[in-house]
Amino acid sequence: MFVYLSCVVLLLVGIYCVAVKKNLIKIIIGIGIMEYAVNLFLVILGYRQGGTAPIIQPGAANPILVDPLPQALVLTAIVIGLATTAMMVAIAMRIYNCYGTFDITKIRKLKG
Amino acid sequence: MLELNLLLVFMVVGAIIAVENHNLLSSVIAVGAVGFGLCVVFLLLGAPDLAITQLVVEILALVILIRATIAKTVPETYKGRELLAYGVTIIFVLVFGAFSYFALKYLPEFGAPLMKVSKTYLEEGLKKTGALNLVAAIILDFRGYDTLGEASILFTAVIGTLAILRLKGRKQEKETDELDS
Amino acid sequence: MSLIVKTVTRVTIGIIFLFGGYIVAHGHLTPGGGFAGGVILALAYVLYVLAYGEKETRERLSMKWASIIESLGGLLFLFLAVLGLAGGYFFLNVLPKGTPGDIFSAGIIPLCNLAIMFKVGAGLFAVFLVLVTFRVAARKEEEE
Amino acid sequence: MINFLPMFVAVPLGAAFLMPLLYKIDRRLTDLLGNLTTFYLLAASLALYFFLPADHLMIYRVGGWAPPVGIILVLDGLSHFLLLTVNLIAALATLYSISYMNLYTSRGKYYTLFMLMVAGMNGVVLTGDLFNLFVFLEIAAIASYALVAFGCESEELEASFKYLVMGSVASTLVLFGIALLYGLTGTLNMADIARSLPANAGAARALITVLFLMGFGMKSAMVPFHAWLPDAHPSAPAPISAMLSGVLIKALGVYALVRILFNVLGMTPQLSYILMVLGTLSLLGGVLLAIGQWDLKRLLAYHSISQIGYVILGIGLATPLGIMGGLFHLFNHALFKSLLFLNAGSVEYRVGTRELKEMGGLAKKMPVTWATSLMASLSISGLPPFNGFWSKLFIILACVQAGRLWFALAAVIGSLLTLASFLKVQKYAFFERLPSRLEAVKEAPWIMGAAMIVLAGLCLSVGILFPYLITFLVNPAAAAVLNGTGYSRLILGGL
Repeated sequence: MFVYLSCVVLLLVGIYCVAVKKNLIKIIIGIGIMEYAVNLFLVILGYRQGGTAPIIQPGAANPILVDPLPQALVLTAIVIGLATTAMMVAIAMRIYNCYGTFDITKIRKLKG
Repeated sequence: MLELNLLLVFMVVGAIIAVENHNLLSSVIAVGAVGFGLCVVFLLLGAPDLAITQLVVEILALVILIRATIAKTVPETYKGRELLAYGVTIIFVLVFGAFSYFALKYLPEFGAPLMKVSKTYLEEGLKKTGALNLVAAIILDFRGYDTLGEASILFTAVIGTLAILRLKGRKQEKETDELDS
Repeated sequence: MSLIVKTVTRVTIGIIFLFGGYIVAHGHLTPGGGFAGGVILALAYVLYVLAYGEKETRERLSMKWASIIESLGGLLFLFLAVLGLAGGYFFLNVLPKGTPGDIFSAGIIPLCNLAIMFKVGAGLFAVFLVLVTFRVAARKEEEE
Repeated sequence: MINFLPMFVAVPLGAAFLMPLLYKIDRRLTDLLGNLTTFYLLAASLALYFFLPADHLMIYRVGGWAPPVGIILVLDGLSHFLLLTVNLIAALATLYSISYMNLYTSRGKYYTLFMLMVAGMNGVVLTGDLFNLFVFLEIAAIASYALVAFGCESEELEASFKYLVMGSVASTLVLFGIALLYGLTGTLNMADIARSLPANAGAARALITVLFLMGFGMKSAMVPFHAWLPDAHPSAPAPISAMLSGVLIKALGVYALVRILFNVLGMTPQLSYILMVLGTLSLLGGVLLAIGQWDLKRLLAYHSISQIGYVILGIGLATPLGIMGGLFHLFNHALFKSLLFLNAGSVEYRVGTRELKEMGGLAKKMPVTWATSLMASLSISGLPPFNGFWSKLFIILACVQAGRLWFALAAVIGSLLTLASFLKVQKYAFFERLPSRLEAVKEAPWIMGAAMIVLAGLCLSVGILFPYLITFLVNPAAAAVLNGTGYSRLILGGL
């Protein structure tokens, strides 16, 4: 239970950061933390007591292997995270170039 | 698993530091520490594939983030905290946390997943695909279609980044007319 | 950057490349795979940019070629997927599986890893290069 | 023949990978490839109609793996309906882009991102696997973030950042929901999840529902989660606005939500009520915010929120008539909202502004744009004989039939307000006095005109021939939704 809950706490720290912080880089960091939390959660879901990595050693006795499917999913999720981070940094850099700041309270040109 | 719990606490603390720190560069470094913590957790939980990927991705993301923040040591401004936004967020976070406490009880115990589908992968993965690394067998054979999507996402992000960082987005008025007539 | 940094970089980049290639080639046997290997190759180029500057890197691998390699990697991956249609299904692993444990085994998996490596390596290199170039170009604009 | 199905994803992906190479040879080739691809997809999704078996169901095993071990593609009534909608609008939007993209640089990247977006949407609509749905959703979403910022002006970058942040939060919540489902059931196949979700897991089921509601609610811009849409949709180039408002929010938001709530988690009366309330809030909130706008595209964007509200209200009723009306409205909205955005684009192309106050008297100068926009305005306001009238009528009738009179009243009020705001658009943009500054304005290029005329013709003909459309297209889709968790038996059969 503790491990599951700590993932949720990590997710909530990320949500809090995105919702409250006023700095573009802080928002990027918040989203990064949320992604870590979900990736961690998936891998924890796939862990088996006393399990080893899901790589078969030819000839060796059959050990307990952990669930490989969540790992495959997380691999994809990591790539998606990298992709969004790259996009966000690119946009943030352009915005910095236009306004000279990362503070969203100063760059809000669009009306609500 | 004491070391796992310790690492989880370390990650949560690191994340809070990253969120609440007033210096951007320190925040970025703190979130990097969380990422490396995650990498060690992956190793502990029997996911070396993910550990390697997380490690290299973390390095790349850090390099990119540091390049974006360095030489722009604008301290965060804390004028005009919006109390409403704070209040709503904190209420949401508390409700969500409490709610998930009850929901997570229904999950199988930590360390005993259901493995409904994965049993097939473990038992027949090697025979059917010929790959010793079962994660590779899943991402490139059983669920290769996902990986095609994954590769396309990265491609999208690369093209998107290149598109966003063009120096000039719109053509000048004159060029339009020439092309149009 | 100083001469020491440049020399050390020149030596380490070779090792990094070798390691990246190893990770990719053994993706179906040991942890790693096309994605991790591709990022490692991109990181080698990032190191090169950091040590030698953006201009000199462009002479090694220009933006144009990075983009072409990326597209070709994507097309190769898609081709391998469509190749499965020969056996009746999209993404069917049609190639012979070989003996488990060999480098040339597991059918299309190593080839897919290779395609992903090209794609990811070239793509991330292009992203990094354009992020750096954008800063340079933006600074020039400010100075004018 | 069945190998047709993966081509809906593989062909646009291949076109996207080829595009940067072609751009280096000749930039006009990208126009050609883009249009060939989308028209091929349109033709294929129409042709699919003739190959469908009587029960409207096709299942494709990717890689030959049987579900739930591998990923399956599922083409049922609902998927086919969405597939046709997506590819129809995509084809007309690419046609329009040939001329319109003269305003922007770097055509190759534009078409690459466009193709990726189409591939992502087709993938979402066709997949039968929950994680695969997430992956393709992200392709379409990331392509759309980049396309919103395509002009690289400061407002566009800001809008895109806002969209990107909300979109990423939504995606993360969705992924968390998928992870919870995997933990509970040990499988990712949607039909298999529906079958093996434990019935007594009350709190977990509720948390998953809330996560999906928030995640897909953000993607479809329902009212409490709508903040990004009025910035993002107007900022994009006009054909992209048409795609975003016309199909993206539906394929990624409404479709995914409906598929998961109805076919995987199973509908409950409480959930149905929540959806109806959210729908009504969106339809009234969107239109009230729209009336005060003076930026043409922004006004249209607020109307998208409102029209999505109608769709959600209809589907939320969970009665046969309601679902049919909601889905029919989804199709109609795709037609007239993309037409309106294309109209706004051609006005912007010639006049160079989106401010209604700076326009006037364009009816004489741009007759095609005016005539088509008039038809679209009548259609969105729900006047007979246009298509919008029928679908709104069905939704209102369904509300009355279910005894939800207040919701019916809200739908009628929303429709009247829509009419008012479009009268304002017509008055300020196309009637009134022509400012002397705009004397030299010409009609939009013929390719743009052709795309608009086709859409306007579709609005009218769907309005007149609607019984056929409903029998052939909407009813099978509604049947798939109404089937509920019977979906799993249908897909997995005796497995």
